[in-house]
Amino acid sequence: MDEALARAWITAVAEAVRAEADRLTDLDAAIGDGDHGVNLRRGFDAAVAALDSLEPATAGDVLGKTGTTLLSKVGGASGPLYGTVFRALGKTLRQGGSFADGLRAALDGVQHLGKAVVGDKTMIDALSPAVAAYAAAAGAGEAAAARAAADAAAEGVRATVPLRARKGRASYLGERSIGHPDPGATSTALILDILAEVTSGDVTARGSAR
Amino acid sequence: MDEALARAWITAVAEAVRAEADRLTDLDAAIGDGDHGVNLRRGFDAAVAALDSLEPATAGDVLGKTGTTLLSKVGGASGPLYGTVFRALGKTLRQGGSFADGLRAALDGVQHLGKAVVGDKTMIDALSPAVAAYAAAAGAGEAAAARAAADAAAEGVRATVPLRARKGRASYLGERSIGHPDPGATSTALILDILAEVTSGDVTARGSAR
Amino acid sequence: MKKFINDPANVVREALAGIAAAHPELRVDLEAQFVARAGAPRPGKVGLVSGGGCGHEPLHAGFVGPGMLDAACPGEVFTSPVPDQILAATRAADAGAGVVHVVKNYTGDVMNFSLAAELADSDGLRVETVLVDDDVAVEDSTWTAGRRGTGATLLVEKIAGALAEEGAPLGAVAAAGRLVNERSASFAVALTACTTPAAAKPGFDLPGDEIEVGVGIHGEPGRSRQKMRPAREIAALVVDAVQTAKPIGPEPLIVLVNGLGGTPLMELYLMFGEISRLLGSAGARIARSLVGNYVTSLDMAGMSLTVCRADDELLRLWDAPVRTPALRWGA
Amino acid sequence: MKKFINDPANVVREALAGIAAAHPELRVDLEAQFVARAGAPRPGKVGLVSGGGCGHEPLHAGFVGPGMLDAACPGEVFTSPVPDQILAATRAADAGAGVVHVVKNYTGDVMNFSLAAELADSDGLRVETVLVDDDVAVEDSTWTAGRRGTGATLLVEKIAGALAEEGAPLGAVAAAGRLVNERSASFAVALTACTTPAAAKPGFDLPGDEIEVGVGIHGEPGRSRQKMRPAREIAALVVDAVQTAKPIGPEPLIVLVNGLGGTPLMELYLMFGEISRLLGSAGARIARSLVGNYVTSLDMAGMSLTVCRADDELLRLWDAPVRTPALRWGA
Ligand SMILES: Nc1ncnc2c1ncn2[C@@H]1O[C@H](COP(=O)(O)OP(=O)(O)O)[C@@H](O)[C@H]1O
Ligand SMILES: Nc1ncnc2c1ncn2[C@@H]1O[C@H](COP(=O)(O)OP(=O)(O)O)[C@@H](O)[C@H]1O
Ligand SMILES: [Mg+2]
Ligand SMILES: [Mg+2]
Ligand SMILES: [Mg+2]
Ligand SMILES: [Mg+2]
Repeated sequence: MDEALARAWITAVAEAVRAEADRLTDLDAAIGDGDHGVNLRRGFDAAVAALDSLEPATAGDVLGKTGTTLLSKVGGASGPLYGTVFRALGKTLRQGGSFADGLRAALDGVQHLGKAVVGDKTMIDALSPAVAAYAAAAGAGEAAAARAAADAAAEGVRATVPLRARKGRASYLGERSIGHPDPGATSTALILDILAEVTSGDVTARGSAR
Repeated sequence: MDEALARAWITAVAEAVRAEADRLTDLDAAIGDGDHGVNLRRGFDAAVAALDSLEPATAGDVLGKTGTTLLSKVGGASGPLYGTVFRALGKTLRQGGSFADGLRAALDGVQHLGKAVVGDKTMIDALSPAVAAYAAAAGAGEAAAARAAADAAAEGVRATVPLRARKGRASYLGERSIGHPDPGATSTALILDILAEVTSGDVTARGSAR
Repeated sequence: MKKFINDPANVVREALAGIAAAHPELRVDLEAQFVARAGAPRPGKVGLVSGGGCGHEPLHAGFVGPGMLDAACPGEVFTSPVPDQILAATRAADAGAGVVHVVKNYTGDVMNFSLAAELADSDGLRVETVLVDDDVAVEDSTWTAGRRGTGATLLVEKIAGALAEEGAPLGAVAAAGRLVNERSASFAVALTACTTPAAAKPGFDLPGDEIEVGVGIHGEPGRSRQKMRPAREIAALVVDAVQTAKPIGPEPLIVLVNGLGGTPLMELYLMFGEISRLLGSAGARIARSLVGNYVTSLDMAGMSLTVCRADDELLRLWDAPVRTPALRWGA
Repeated sequence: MKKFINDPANVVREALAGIAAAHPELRVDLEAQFVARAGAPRPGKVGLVSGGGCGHEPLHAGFVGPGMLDAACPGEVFTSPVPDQILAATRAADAGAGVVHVVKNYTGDVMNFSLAAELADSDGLRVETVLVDDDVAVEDSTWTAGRRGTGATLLVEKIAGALAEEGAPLGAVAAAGRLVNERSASFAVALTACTTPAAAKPGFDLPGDEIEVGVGIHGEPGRSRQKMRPAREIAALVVDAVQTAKPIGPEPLIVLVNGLGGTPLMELYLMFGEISRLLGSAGARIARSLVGNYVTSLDMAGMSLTVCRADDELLRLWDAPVRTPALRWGA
């Protein structure tokens, strides 16, 4: 991933989150406190603003800056968690690791922080299979790997529907959390879907659509 | 008016107020605070209970007791006003005056207390013409006079509709009080209508319907 | 309607039982239906009694205690208390120096309190009445019922209460109360109607994009219905109404931004921010302020602004110690 | 949605501006977004910092002042504050004796506060964390996020605050906070959903004859939906839930009957009456009580019960002087 792609990704995510904020918020209203879309919109808008003033830099810098911005602007559960994801990606790339390594570090970081495992009905249910799928498809190139990750994440979201939540606010609902997709898993799938789009070349289309 | 008729009147009023409480309350919600029916129901139920424990007595005693009970149980504007009406009736009858005299004293008492005149959109708009009609028809007998009073009161209620209130809570609405009948005028007409019914002999029917 | 009640007919009595259980420092007479300070009144102190319909809590029972009321008599919801009840509260508050009645200007309240005052008078008890009529949404005229008593009631009770606590005589306590009322103006806006337990449905229907402007505290509709608008415009509207009715000069102000019951404190503070900015840029000086739900209208979402043009003495009395369930400082 | 706001994105900042205008005794940092006592912290005093999403007012900013919090950091509505903000508040509260973080047990709050504590630690600042998780509507388990922090937060902040004010060391202040939390249990019932400014519509649909039982303070649905019922039955339900989870013995109790924002005080007092009757007939002894809107959920109609099994020392600390916008006695 180069700087341009990293910037394109974050910019396109901000746009997608803006477009999908209401849906994410509604999902969170059903089994949480109804702010997930608002939280992410605030965070990614701030990240785009922060990148605007970032001097020419590496992809690692771009993603790292995104992580620290999310951490300092989002709050709630998703702020530290997505902050960790992007900081881990940034740090790995800056240290010369691959994007697959970065994703692995992101997953480790989120699990270290949130203590959730697959099946707890959290973003882990999307992130974990996505990380594995990316690694498995890495040989086929960035675009194919990203598409595989996005598809695995989407599948992971669907798998959260019948689950009873054990982590996050949805866990307070007990049985009543069953039958709804997890908002954080949904946003993870969205972010990876955007990654697949931008790596496959749709980046300019999206970028100029702003 | 004898004791039996006085008792029958109050008993039948309590019943009618219970039946009409929601309507009176709705009228009051439109231009006041939505408690007129509740207030009168509380008051007349208490009056009936007070009469139950009243030793054999005169009509004046019955109406006087009703007045003091309303005064001590209703509160709001209608408590003192209707308390005054029935105390004045009771006092006049006890002092040997006629029912027409009693009504005149009631009107004076209410106007002394509330300072309202005809056209202010209050119970005065029903009571004042009713008192005049009763006096004018007094020669035709109790039943005819009561019917004349009730009809005049009903006409007075209709006349309140286009008025802009100058007294009571409805005055706070200014122009917006126009187009609604006054709740207190409505209850005055109801009370007099019941009087016409009981004096015309429907008393036993009503009494036994309890 | 969903409310934490058992039977609409018993709401007031049962709420009083709760007040009794929660406040051992108060004496609640469930029979005569009044709330007084526990213990006998301090000999020679002027008594301060207020009352009115329930549904405005913490007003009035929440303001009983040292530095404020001696007794409060709550009527049924939105219905003034009855004369017997007011008389009982007056007796409980009397310590030989007379009693001041703080009465909000509503036909029912005025009549019931004046009947009670007559009864007290025949008992040889001196009563002075302070009429509160601060709501400038209502046109004032000798031909009408006049202006309503709303938010300024709190200020009157606090300041007259402080003076009474200091041992001032009956006339002086009443005069201070009247002065506060004269110097005060209030204006309220509602975002929703309220629901009384007895009526069991909202007092009026209000479309989702409209507000009632110039409402009172009894769930009645206001002077006009207007389009919903941003907080800063509503703030301008209420400040303007208050300022037009009683122009604000260089006096130090006591400002109350009051919630009508259903509005979160967060919004009240936001409104106070807007209002203080507006008053400030008009050259006014806010010397004291209070933000919260004090003079409410059941579950109505809305707010009222009360501005009192004070002076050093009124500020001193405002600052004096007060120890009641709902207002407490310096003691 | 009708609210006294300008733009949902600015609600918190504008409400903070209002708090700043209303409370000169507080220092409001609009940039770093925290509220602290005015003036430098008293040298050697342990600092007490809390925070959490907005929408629970007066919690937390309303509890900043002598005898309670040194600083509060409000996040966006129902969203925990961010680490930088918590760190700034922690610095403002530090007087060299360390700082206690009072954190309600939500994933977001726990993570953001712990990141802030790490940052503080690298600054050489000692931080102890008291986790509040009193809501017994949620099953407790090491496999889940555990119980939520709700009404007991007020008790923890009051009692730990009193101890800090007396000059107790960091460990003791934190231990007192943890003890209060351990001894406390809460349970809440909602009659309506609440509406966040950003969502602009109620968080859930609730039919006119149903209630949500076992709700938290973030507008989330509860553990179950049940039929509406009289106050005395709802009282029995919440008392039962609290008693089952943490049996009540002969200890003196501190009881908080708390409104969730949209419920009139009259109903809260009525509920307190019912609850004190139930607890009394179960042989429990209410030593102290508090009734009002303290830990709210925006405009939600509903109430929560918090029971803390205290002892003489906790009662002494509860009674100690406190002087904050929303809680004030003895000072
Ligand atoms: N312990 C956890 N581990 C991983 N993800 C979590 C955890 N707790 C919550 N989440 C994720 O965070 C999402 C909620 O984010 P958001 O609504 O922004 O925060 P909050 O719950 O603080 O309001 C959930 O849908 C879930 O995917
Ligand atoms: N000054 C007055 N003179 C005569 N009648 C009045 C006056 N003020 C109010 N009323 C009557 O009282 C009625 C309202 O009674 P009610 O609703 O029971 O009392 P409240 O207004 O205190 O709630 C009005 O409809 C009106 O007829
Ligand atoms: Mg959320
Ligand atoms: Mg009425
Ligand atoms: Mg009334
Ligand atoms: Mg949240």
